Amino acid sequence: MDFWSDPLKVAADWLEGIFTGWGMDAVLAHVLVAFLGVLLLIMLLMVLDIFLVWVERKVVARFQDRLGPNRVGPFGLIQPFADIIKLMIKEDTTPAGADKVVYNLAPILSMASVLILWAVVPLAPTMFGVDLNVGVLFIIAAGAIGALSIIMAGWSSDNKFAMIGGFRQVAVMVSFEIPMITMLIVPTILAGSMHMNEIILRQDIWYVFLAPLAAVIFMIAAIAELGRAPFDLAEGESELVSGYNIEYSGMKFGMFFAGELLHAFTFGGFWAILFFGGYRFFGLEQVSPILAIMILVIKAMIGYWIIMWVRYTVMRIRIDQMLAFNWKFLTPLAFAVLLVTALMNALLAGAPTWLYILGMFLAHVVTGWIALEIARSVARKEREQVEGVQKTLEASH
Amino acid sequence: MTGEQIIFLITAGFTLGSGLMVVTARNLVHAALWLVSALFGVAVTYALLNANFIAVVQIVVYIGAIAILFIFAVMLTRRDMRESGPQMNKNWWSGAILAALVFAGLAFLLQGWGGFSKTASAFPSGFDAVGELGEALVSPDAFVLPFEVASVLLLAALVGAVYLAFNKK
Amino acid sequence: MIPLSWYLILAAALFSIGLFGVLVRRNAIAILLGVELMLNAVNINLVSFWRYGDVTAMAGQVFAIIVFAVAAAEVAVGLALVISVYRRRNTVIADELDMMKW
Amino acid sequence: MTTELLIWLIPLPPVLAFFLIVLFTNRSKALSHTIGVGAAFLSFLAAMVVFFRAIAEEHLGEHPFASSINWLPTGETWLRIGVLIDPLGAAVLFFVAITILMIFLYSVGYHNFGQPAGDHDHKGLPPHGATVTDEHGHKHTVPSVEPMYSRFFAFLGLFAFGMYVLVVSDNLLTMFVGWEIMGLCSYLLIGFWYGKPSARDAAVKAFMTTRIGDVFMLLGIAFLYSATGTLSFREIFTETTLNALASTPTGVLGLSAAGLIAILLFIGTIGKSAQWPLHVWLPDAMEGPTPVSAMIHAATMVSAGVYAVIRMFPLLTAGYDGHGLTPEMTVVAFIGTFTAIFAATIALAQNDIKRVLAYSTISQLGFMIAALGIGAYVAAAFHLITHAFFKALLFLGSGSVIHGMEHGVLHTGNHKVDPQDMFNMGGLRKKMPITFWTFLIGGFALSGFPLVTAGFWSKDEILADAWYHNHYLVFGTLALAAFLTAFYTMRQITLTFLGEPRTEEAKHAHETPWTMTTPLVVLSFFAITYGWVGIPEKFPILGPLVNKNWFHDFVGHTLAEVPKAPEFSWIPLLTSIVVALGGLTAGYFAYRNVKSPAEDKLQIPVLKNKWYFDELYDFLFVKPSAWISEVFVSKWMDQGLIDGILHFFGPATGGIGGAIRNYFDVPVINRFFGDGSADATWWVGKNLRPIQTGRIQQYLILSLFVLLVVGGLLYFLLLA
Repeated sequence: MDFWSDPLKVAADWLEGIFTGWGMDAVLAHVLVAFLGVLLLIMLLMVLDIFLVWVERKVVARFQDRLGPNRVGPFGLIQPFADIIKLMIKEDTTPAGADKVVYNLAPILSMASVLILWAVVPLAPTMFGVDLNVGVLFIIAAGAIGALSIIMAGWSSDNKFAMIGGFRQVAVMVSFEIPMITMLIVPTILAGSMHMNEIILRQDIWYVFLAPLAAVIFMIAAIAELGRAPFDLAEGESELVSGYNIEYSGMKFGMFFAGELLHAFTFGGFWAILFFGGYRFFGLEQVSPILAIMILVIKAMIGYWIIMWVRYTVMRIRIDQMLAFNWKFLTPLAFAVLLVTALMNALLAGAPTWLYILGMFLAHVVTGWIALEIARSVARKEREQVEGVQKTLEASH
Repeated sequence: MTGEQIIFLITAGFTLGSGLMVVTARNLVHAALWLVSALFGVAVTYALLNANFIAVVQIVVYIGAIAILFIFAVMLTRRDMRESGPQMNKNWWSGAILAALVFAGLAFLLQGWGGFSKTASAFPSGFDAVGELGEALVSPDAFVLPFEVASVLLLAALVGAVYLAFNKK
Repeated sequence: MIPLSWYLILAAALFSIGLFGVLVRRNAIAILLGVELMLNAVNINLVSFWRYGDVTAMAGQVFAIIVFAVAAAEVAVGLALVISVYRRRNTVIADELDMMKW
Repeated sequence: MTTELLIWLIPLPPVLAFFLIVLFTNRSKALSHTIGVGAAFLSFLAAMVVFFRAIAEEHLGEHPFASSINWLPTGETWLRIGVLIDPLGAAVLFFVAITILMIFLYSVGYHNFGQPAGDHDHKGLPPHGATVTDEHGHKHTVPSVEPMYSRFFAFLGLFAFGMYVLVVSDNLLTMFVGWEIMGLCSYLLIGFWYGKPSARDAAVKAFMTTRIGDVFMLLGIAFLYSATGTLSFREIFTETTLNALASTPTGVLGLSAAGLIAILLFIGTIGKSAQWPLHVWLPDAMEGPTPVSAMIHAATMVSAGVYAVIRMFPLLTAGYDGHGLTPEMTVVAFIGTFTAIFAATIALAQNDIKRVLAYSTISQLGFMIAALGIGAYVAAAFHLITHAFFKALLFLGSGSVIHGMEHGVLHTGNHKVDPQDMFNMGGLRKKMPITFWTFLIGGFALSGFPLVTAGFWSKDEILADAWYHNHYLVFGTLALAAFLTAFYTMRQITLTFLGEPRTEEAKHAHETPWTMTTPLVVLSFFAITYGWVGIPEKFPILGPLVNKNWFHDFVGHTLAEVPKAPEFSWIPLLTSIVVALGGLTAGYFAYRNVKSPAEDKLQIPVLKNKWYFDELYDFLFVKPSAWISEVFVSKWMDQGLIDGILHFFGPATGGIGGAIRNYFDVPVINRFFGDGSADATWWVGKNLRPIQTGRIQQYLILSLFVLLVVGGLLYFLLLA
């Protein structure tokens, strides 16, 4: 087998051969190799994570018309390593009233909930951890563990700010999970499968063109799930300070921080996989798996960049606005989109491809337009109400 | 003893240990977290039974929603956690005896059943359990009615819960 | 291979543990925790009967799903009740909620 | 859409309109009448499509449009209902659809749509007018809109539904259903202004009187069903069935089964079509709004009675060999002829413009019944249709006149003046030209003005039939009735329109709005032209022009054996021309200068009081039944006998009850069983109370314990 067409398989076979050659049991060797593979993936992700810190800082600097890190190394590239060293040598404090086991478990779970996501990410046509037949649901399941880690961190810190911050964050995560899971069903319907790899293979036309509204809603829900601006209410300088991770310092804080960054990047990746064809790009993925991985990473980066773009340009909103936005607008809209998609999919099942694409696209555009019109009229009414009150107040003076 | 059996035993031990901690932990938050680990063990059990969908749903529903809800509820009633007082009532010994009796009775009944030590048959080739489950849930010949009734029940329960917990001022 | 009996015994044990929690815990929320354990024990049974019976008959898994729905409903209503009681009586200890006697 | 399906759909829009208006749009007048008129228009369209498809069909008589469905299981067989359009049905459907649509349209104007609400109008009373102030500050009294406007259209819709059902039915049962729906609607509509005692009484009278006929009709239907096992026209009117019925004797008056059934059904018609002796309700029914009079009492409902007899014609003539009438036919002919002359005499002496028309209607219906009685099937159908057109026209015209007069009354403010009394009118031709000309056309058609009007052709055909079949008595009486008809018609026209206005109100009468005049014009068109479809083949000059008697040819094919057209004869033709022209001329000259009722020579009491029939019925039926109910049943039976018996039982039962109470109930039941068991329950409860701790977990433990014990025992004792 040619190494370049499937390097991982070749390497794994080679390693297994060596292990069995040492007289090891075949099953044990297989498990060991798989374990090594997972380790490799995690290492790569961690390295990527370090790189992401630099990307984030550099990008935010450009958004804010600054230069960003530029002292350590060329373009400040070595800056993250300096940060890590700083985090490592910082004193690792634990509050006196903290629940020690839970307190220490929380950052690990937080990081793990992100890393576990990569088990189902297809990196290249032949490279994936497991091709789970419920891969799409797995994303939500891992998110549940993330929510658990946050509530654990908030509770165990024995700090009111941390607890309130954790509560808020979890409330948002649980709420926005609903539109998100609903929008995950849209690619499932279109592809007719919950295998991640299958969804990619079926995307001869990117699903963003079939279901643009679903892609947008998924992105909004993902940003809320990540707890990033404009939905970053877990932290607030004047009210909660840093939120659930207020008592954490040193590398434990670093794990939360790195976990968040990697999480954002991962969701960029999922966005790319579910709506932008994953590793596919005009057949280039067939040339070499390396190329496929690069395509996926570039697409994920673009998604990540959009998340950052939103974060640094949109104002944050209050928690009541956010929850109202979710329950009164996004969730009903998500259900409507799901219904419309399922209906159109059934109606256009026998139609020619161009009609299918056009019908799907138009249905989404129309649904979105109607939703916006409804939202606009509601907003107008509310504004009139508020302004009316103000006017009567002014008149009474 | 095969690898699968080892994994099962570890999982079962983990699940039952966590379950015991759930009912004995003094700190209610700990009890809820132990519940999470017990439920996680159950999810692994489902995975061992090749029921992937059920396993993932177990994590999504139980850990993602129910456990979180429990923790919220514990914290909302925090004044009354009373870690100092006894966590079990006076009749704990009769409860323990009854639980043991129930287990003994169940075990006794089960070992007398013919299919007790059945082994699993292999899946038919090309069998798609998730697809079959989806078909069964929405097929009029199968379970669409119970499924819809369950969703209506869930909706009614959620509305009722909101109404109950709503702070009427 | 794992025989069916292992799963059934696991489920029975989990059920008994949950039952113990329901019978003896003083805190109402802890009682609900016990109920969750019992429901999960039932689900293990349902899924294992699916796996060890005719796998093409999906009744076991379907019922497991319905148990999920029922459990979610039970938790939502149960916890709402507990919170509501807590607001009025300022306690969640089951023994102290004994208004319904003679 | 197939014609059969379309026929099913014809009755549907009006009933939908009824429910829509009653349930939803009652508050909006504009919406209600839009729905009502729209529904009438939809039915009209469907009916016209069906009609034109029917006349385009070659052999409609042999193969009518028909479809039917199983409706009610009756034991092992089904009662089938269905629709049927044969030539007769098509012809009737044509005029029914047109007149119903016209009357709906007319009602919009008649109830003053668009006018302001009245100053002190009440529901259940006619509108009294509203005061408006124009831009110059002058106050005017103008007509006000009917307060129950929407309800009127709802009732009209239901009525139209009943009529369409009756026309399209292929069996007696659904026909009877339509018949009864119309009976109900006529009650509702006559009593529409239920605030007026006279309207209330008239509604009850109409309902009760027609009910007498309906009961007999139901008896006839039941008899027919038991004799033949079917109610479908097409199954009854087969030769074998009819022969069997005609040859089955019954014990009643020597009639055959066919004859008895025909008589029973005919009694229903007597009630519905207001034939003597059940004619008394129709003149009183003029209390209702005028569109109602036109709809119920001219165009549709009373025609339905005649239509029923025409439908049942094969039954009526079963056993008739063309020579010598059968007994049932004699009865029919006698009643028709007598009613025709009898009602015409009463009409001579009436002063109310609508009552004249009412008696005229009764008289004309008598013509049709008489025609059926002598076997002139086609002539009866022909006269039915032409009469529906010109009588609806006359009624609507009279409504227009009354409306115009009310305008004058509102202007002068003198509410004592009766706007319906013809002696208060005069000279209205200049005030209301459209009404005048259309009314004149209708009146001439009614009189049978030769050659141009529809009434001439149809009436002439009846007379010709009577002559041809040698029924000279019928012929003579009908000719006299026709003369009287022309006479009172001209009297009416002269008093109303000609001469000079006799009152201030008549001077200020006003032409009515377009919604009222349009139906007049449309109907007057048919009042003239419809006669031309039935010109006899042998008629001099005109006969060869039209080539054949189209109507006779078309409708005649409804019957299995096409009836022969009467031979042409100069005697009946000249008779009808002479009586029509003579009556008209005599009427004009007799009333040219009459100014007040006192000068009217014909106001003799016996005619004025309608031959005292109301008084007779009052004495014969109303008084005795009042006596029976008030004195005999109430005083003697109820209070005397039944109460007496009860007064004996009361104390006796009381005594027995007291004894049981004292010696059995109190000591045994109360003390021992009652108190004893209560004490026992109380004692047990007191001692078991500590178990009820109110603690859920203790309950659980207890119940689980019991479950385990019982379950274990059951398992080991029963299974092991």
